[in-house]
Amino acid sequence: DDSDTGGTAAGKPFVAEREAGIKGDLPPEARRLWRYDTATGRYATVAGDAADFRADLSRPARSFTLAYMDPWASSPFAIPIREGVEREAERLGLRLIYCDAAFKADKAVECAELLARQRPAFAVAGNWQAGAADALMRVFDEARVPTASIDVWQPNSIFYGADNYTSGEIAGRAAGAYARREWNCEDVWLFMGENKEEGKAADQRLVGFADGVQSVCGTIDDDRIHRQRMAAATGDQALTVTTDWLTAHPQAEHLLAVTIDDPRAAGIAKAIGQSGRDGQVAGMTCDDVGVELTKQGPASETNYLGCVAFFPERAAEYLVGIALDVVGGRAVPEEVHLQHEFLTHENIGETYP
Amino acid sequence: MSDALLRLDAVTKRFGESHVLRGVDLRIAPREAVGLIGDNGAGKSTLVKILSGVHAPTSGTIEFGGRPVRFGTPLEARSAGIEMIFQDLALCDDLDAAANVFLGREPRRRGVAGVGRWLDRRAMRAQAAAVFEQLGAAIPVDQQVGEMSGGQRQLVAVARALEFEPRLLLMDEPTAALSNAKIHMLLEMVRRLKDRDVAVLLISHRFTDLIEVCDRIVALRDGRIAAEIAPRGRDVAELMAEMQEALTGETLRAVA
Amino acid sequence: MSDALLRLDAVTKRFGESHVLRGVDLRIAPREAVGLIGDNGAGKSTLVKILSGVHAPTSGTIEFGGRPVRFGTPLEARSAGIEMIFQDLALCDDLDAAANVFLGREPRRRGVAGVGRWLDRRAMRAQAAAVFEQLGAAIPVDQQVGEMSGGQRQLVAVARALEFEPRLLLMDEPTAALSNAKIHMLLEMVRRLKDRDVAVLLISHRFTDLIEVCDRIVALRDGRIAAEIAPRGRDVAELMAEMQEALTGETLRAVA
Amino acid sequence: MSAVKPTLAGGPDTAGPVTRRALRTAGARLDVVSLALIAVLAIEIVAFSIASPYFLDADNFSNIGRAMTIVGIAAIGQTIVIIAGGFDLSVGSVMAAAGMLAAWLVNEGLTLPLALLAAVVLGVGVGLLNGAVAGYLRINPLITTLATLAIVRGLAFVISGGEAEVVADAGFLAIGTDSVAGIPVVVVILVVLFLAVGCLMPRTRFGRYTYAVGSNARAARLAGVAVNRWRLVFYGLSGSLAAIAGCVTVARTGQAEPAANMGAELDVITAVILGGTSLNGGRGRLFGTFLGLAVLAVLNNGLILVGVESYWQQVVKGVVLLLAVAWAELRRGSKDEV
Amino acid sequence: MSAVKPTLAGGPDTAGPVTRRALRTAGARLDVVSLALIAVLAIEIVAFSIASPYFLDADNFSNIGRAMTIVGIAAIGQTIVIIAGGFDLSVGSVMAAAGMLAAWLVNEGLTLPLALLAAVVLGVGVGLLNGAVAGYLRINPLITTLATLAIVRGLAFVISGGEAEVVADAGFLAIGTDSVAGIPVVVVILVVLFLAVGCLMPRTRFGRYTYAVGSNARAARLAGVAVNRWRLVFYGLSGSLAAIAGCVTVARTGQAEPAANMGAELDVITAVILGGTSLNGGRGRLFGTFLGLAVLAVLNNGLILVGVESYWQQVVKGVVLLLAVAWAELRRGSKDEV
Ligand SMILES: Nc1ncnc2c1ncn2[C@@H]1O[C@H](COP(=O)(O)OP(=O)(O)OP(=O)(O)O)[C@@H](O)[C@H]1O
Ligand SMILES: Nc1ncnc2c1ncn2[C@@H]1O[C@H](COP(=O)(O)OP(=O)(O)OP(=O)(O)O)[C@@H](O)[C@H]1O
Ligand SMILES: [Mg+2]
Ligand SMILES: [Mg+2]
Repeated sequence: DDSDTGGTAAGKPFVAEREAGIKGDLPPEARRLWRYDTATGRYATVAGDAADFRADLSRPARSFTLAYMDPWASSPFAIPIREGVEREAERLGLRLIYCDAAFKADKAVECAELLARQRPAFAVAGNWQAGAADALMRVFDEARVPTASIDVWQPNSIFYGADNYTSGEIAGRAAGAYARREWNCEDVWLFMGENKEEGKAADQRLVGFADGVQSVCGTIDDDRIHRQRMAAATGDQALTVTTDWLTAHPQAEHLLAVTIDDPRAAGIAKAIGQSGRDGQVAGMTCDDVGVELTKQGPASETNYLGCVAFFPERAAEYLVGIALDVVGGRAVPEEVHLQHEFLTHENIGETYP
Repeated sequence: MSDALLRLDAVTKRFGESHVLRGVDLRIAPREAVGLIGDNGAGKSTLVKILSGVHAPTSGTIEFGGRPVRFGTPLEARSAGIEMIFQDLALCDDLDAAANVFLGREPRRRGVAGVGRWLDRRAMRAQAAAVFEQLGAAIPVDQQVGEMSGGQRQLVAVARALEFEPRLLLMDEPTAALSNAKIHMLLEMVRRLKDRDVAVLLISHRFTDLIEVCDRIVALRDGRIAAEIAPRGRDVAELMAEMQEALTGETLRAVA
Repeated sequence: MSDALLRLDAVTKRFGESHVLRGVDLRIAPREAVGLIGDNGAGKSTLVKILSGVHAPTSGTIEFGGRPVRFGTPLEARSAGIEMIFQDLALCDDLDAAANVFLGREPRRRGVAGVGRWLDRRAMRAQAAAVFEQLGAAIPVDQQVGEMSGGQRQLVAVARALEFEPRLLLMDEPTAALSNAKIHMLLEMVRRLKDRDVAVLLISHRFTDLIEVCDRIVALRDGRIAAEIAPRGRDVAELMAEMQEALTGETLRAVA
Repeated sequence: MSAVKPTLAGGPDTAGPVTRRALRTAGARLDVVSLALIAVLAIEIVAFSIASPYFLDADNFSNIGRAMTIVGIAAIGQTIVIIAGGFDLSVGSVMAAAGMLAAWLVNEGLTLPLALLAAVVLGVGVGLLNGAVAGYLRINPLITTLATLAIVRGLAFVISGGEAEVVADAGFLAIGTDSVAGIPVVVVILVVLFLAVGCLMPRTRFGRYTYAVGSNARAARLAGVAVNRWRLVFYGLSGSLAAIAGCVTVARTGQAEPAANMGAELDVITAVILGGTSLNGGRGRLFGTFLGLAVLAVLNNGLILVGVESYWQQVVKGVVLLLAVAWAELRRGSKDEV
Repeated sequence: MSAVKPTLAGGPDTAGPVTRRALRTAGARLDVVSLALIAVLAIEIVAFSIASPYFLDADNFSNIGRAMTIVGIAAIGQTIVIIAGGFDLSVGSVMAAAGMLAAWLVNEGLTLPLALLAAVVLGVGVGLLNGAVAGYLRINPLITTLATLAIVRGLAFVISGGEAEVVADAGFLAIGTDSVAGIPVVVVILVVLFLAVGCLMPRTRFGRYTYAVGSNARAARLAGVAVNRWRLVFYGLSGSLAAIAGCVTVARTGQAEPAANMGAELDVITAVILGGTSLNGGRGRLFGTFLGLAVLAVLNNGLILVGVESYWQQVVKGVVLLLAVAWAELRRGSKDEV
């Protein structure tokens, strides 16, 4: 294992290109339209253009039960999704049932069993443990409950969510632009806070980031790319371990950093600032910490370049929209991706006033 | 006896369904030393534990110093002037001898610059050493009690009760682990306490100890006070036989 | 005495810098009952704990049954045939009396369908009840030891040692918490054990107990065996004075 | 000197009838905790039946049973270890490591029974290590198992490279999904294990020494019990059961990941302590643990069915935990003073 | 009957000189743990100095100090609680809740001292609740604080709606970033708190009763110590120190989140036990805790500086933890038999 160097052998340039045909990461033209067949309990491909899909959020003729399986209630990113689903369900007069998978595989299966038992017309099967996908989808399939998934591809389930690689790449490009502007792309080091426990999808954000930076600044030597484990999804540990790493790498003059979410990014930014080093961190998801820090700006003071917006607060419009369509017997695309955008101190006010 | 220091009327105690005390009546006058005998498991310890606030009686009344009392905690009994030496000693093994002697009643002095109240460790050590000397035992006051011999531990428990002059001293087999020399010193101290107006209730299986210091000896049997003996000026062998009889309810032959 | 069952030569024991035993020489013959006296803290318990494999001696040699031994654990001493009643009893409070008596040596029988070996609980209860009866104590064999009175606990510890006939029985103040009746029964049992070839080392502060059963009484002072007394056929009062002297090294006046 | 000798041979003393009855109280005392838990369980069931139409459903009871299994299997071993005065924090890590080993071996083509056996051997190994360190080296079991928790989890990550192992073996998955006579296989496994160990406890030296070592390890050693060797047995058992729990996790979720079952040790210990086992050792019963598990599982299930918000669920669980234990304790206290 | 009476008034017995020396050993015995930890610390420092040119740097020692503060402040209170025979698992939750409260109040415009005071009051409140439940209701402290852990964390989520609070108040942030004479303010806070409580321990009833209650709560109660009232003090102190640690977290990271400091209780307890405090109560020292903290912090720091792969770090930490404790225990054991 060589996770220190992000999957390449020592000495070689960092190459981590997006793979083609990855489920949950299909390009728009490869996405097909699906319709749920209640008799078989499976989605079947139908003719039509997936690109035309628009969620229809009008009140359904008959109310139904919507199950929402929360991938991780404590995650700052999942909170606005849940709140949005609750809001939409209430507005549309749907009966909402809920279960928190707590980012645990066994809990996810348990939730699937509990929710399926209550015979919902549709389930948002939010689960970030990719390996548990088969087990929990079997439960929903047996109960003939159509589902959509959040951020992790699951079999016989509509994928909705982030474009993880792309989001990383967007951040990487923004960071690369900063590097070209401020440092002429000289002596650039990449520092990435990772946590394998959070799965491959999250990992794609880091791969995308490295590719994004290199697309602007050219190849960065492998020994200048460091992956640092940050297990706890909080700022405190990120601050300490980043400080220690910086101490051990005084030669890392220009630092571009990224990690999986905003709280950890905030910790990295603090560490860069406190150590008096020259560097920027790009946040991911733009949760309340990310938005707040980006607003605080400017980046030259906070070392917080900005964040890639995942718009979790809008997720419900899509998810509930998909539910309405599927329950209404309409066809929907097998993958629905949201549009990412890099928000900076200068432009964040337009999105999050 | 309306001027009794302690007065128990029909005190009973049950543990679950087991009736340990079935109606104990007992009076102790000020300055009086009363011996309490009884077979193993007769309920002697249970009785004194009620008096020291460890157990609540199931029924019955207790008067102390002329007024009815019902001690909820050992602290209440202690504040009322009842000191107790427990059969299992009840020591903190990790503390040293001096700390155990003064536990719960540490002398204190003003702290640095008159702020706060700090433990007067020197006073505790000196006073504890003095009590041990009176008992004829050279116990190092700063040795941890957990490392001491059985007899040394008992002496620490005894010293704790003697250090503070109570109105009533309850002693539950205080001499069990002591050598003769120490027992002698201890009984000597009990006698001196009596002279200073302390009443004593002494539990022991050693009849000679009781005969030596007690004004009166009572026997607990079948959960009641079954007999009372006044030892003053009587023949020891005869007394011993009488006590043994009181204890078992059977007449005994003295053995060669 | 080359045919001694137990033979100690120059056994010493230090705890850190404290020299508790400074060179103990002792022999015990088969069938012999030896009494061990000494002031509180003299090192009696330390000595028998060395013999039962609890402590390792700092130096010196121990022979048992004619060959040199060095017990690393209580189990080794027990297997060699040495049984011990500890001064602090060493009982498991959460187990009942029968379980404590047989702890470490539970009788077992074939399990269901002859598979495995299951505890023979009925046998344990019956045998434990029999020993208690021999001691004159009606202790319920299935009461938790933690709820028992001080004397009842001591009887359980005694019963444990008596249930298995060892070659050498070490008794560390086994009568301290017992009533006279129980003490009498206990000493009676010791005498019977002797008749069945068990050697006994009995520690006690109660001189009368020792005089009653011991062939020889030794006194531990200043970490050495300081005196030896043969009580057989001698006047009790005189013996008591002699023992007290052996204990303290001072000549004593007998008191009225 | 004149000594006095009574003629009491074999005569009963005053304590006889008294203590015989005290015993029954002692027996009843343990039951007080169980009774309180049964009452809490009854209250939960009634309340949730009223609040949710889906609760009183045979299928839902299967759900509850399935949800109990992983924590439950590990709780059997933990109960033993805690009664014996120990502590095993490493169970969560052992679950993950053993699950990964079994999954990997099955994926490599080994037969399922051998793969499961290997996982159990791994669990026993970690358990023996725990027992040896806590016993022979006299190291606090909390520290010991905290260290093996970190070591085992770390190695699971190192060896797997942090990657999950997805299991496709039908037999393995069937363990997690199949039912026998309507009862999920995993529930059968749980109940069988509970009954087996529960049956050994009062009837074997193993069971007796569990209580003896926990009650007073020094006294047990002085009585000739090979305390440290028995500790190997206790921790080894806990490790092997944790390994089984880990395999059940894999069977249920279809994946083995190094991060699985993180923090499971707390759930396990909660159930054990709620069941009335004393952390001071020497006291406790497997039946209590089973009730503790059931109380927690029904609560989890019911709160979800009723739709209590997930943050509130934590709060409610904490409060119920406190109330249940407080109630048992108060009832026990009042019994003491009857 | 003829009794025998000696003429020994006040005469010394044989035990005198013997036990006086035994005492010195007893004193030395505690130090054995500290000495072992100091040796481990020295080994770590030498090894990391050789392995990394950046280790022996004044700034790096500031880093290490800063990294110690959060766990360290909470560890002071935890040491007290554990010596007193208790356990406080709620510290991580209290840190998060108190930090959020302070951050929210400051953002609402309250002055910094008042906001911090409110946070400490919250911590004391939870501590008093823990102490009351564990003491008066006689509920196992592990269960008690496991319940409050869940309740407090749950409420932090409920009240905040899961949202983080970013702090902009310069004074608040300065606590986390400023230095006095080259020493970080947070390190000064840590050291002052250690010295203050450490100074009280041997000199006050508070300190003495900490040991007495932990050594034998029953004996202490029988001696007239108001054990349950003192438990309020112990747990209240632990709560207040956890609250301070929570505020330090906010000052250092500039954000208060309901998920902060999750699992911190394990780090805290690890440091305390590593420092030689006995989980059975009655034994332990603050100085040992400080050394335990230092050993862990230097290890964390050094492993990163040396570039040990992150998964291996866990393994190495577990092994070092075991070795350190085993060494201390072996040295103590050999002392016993000199
Ligand atoms: N907490 C308790 N629960 C149940 N039974 C108890 C409890 N405490 C004491 N007993 C029982 O009450 C009876 C009396 O016990 P107690 O300790 O008062 O006897 P004692 O007269 O002091 O005996 P000894 O001379 O052996 O010390 C005993 O049979 C004992 O088993
Ligand atoms: N583990 C230990 N550590 C240090 N000192 C000890 C230890 N055990 C015993 N001692 C000391 O050794 C001396 C002898 O103790 P021991 O228990 O052998 O005395 P003893 O003769 O049995 O006294 P007693 O008649 O009071 O039971 C005492 O001074 C005691 O304090
Ligand atoms: Mg008694
Ligand atoms: Mg002794």
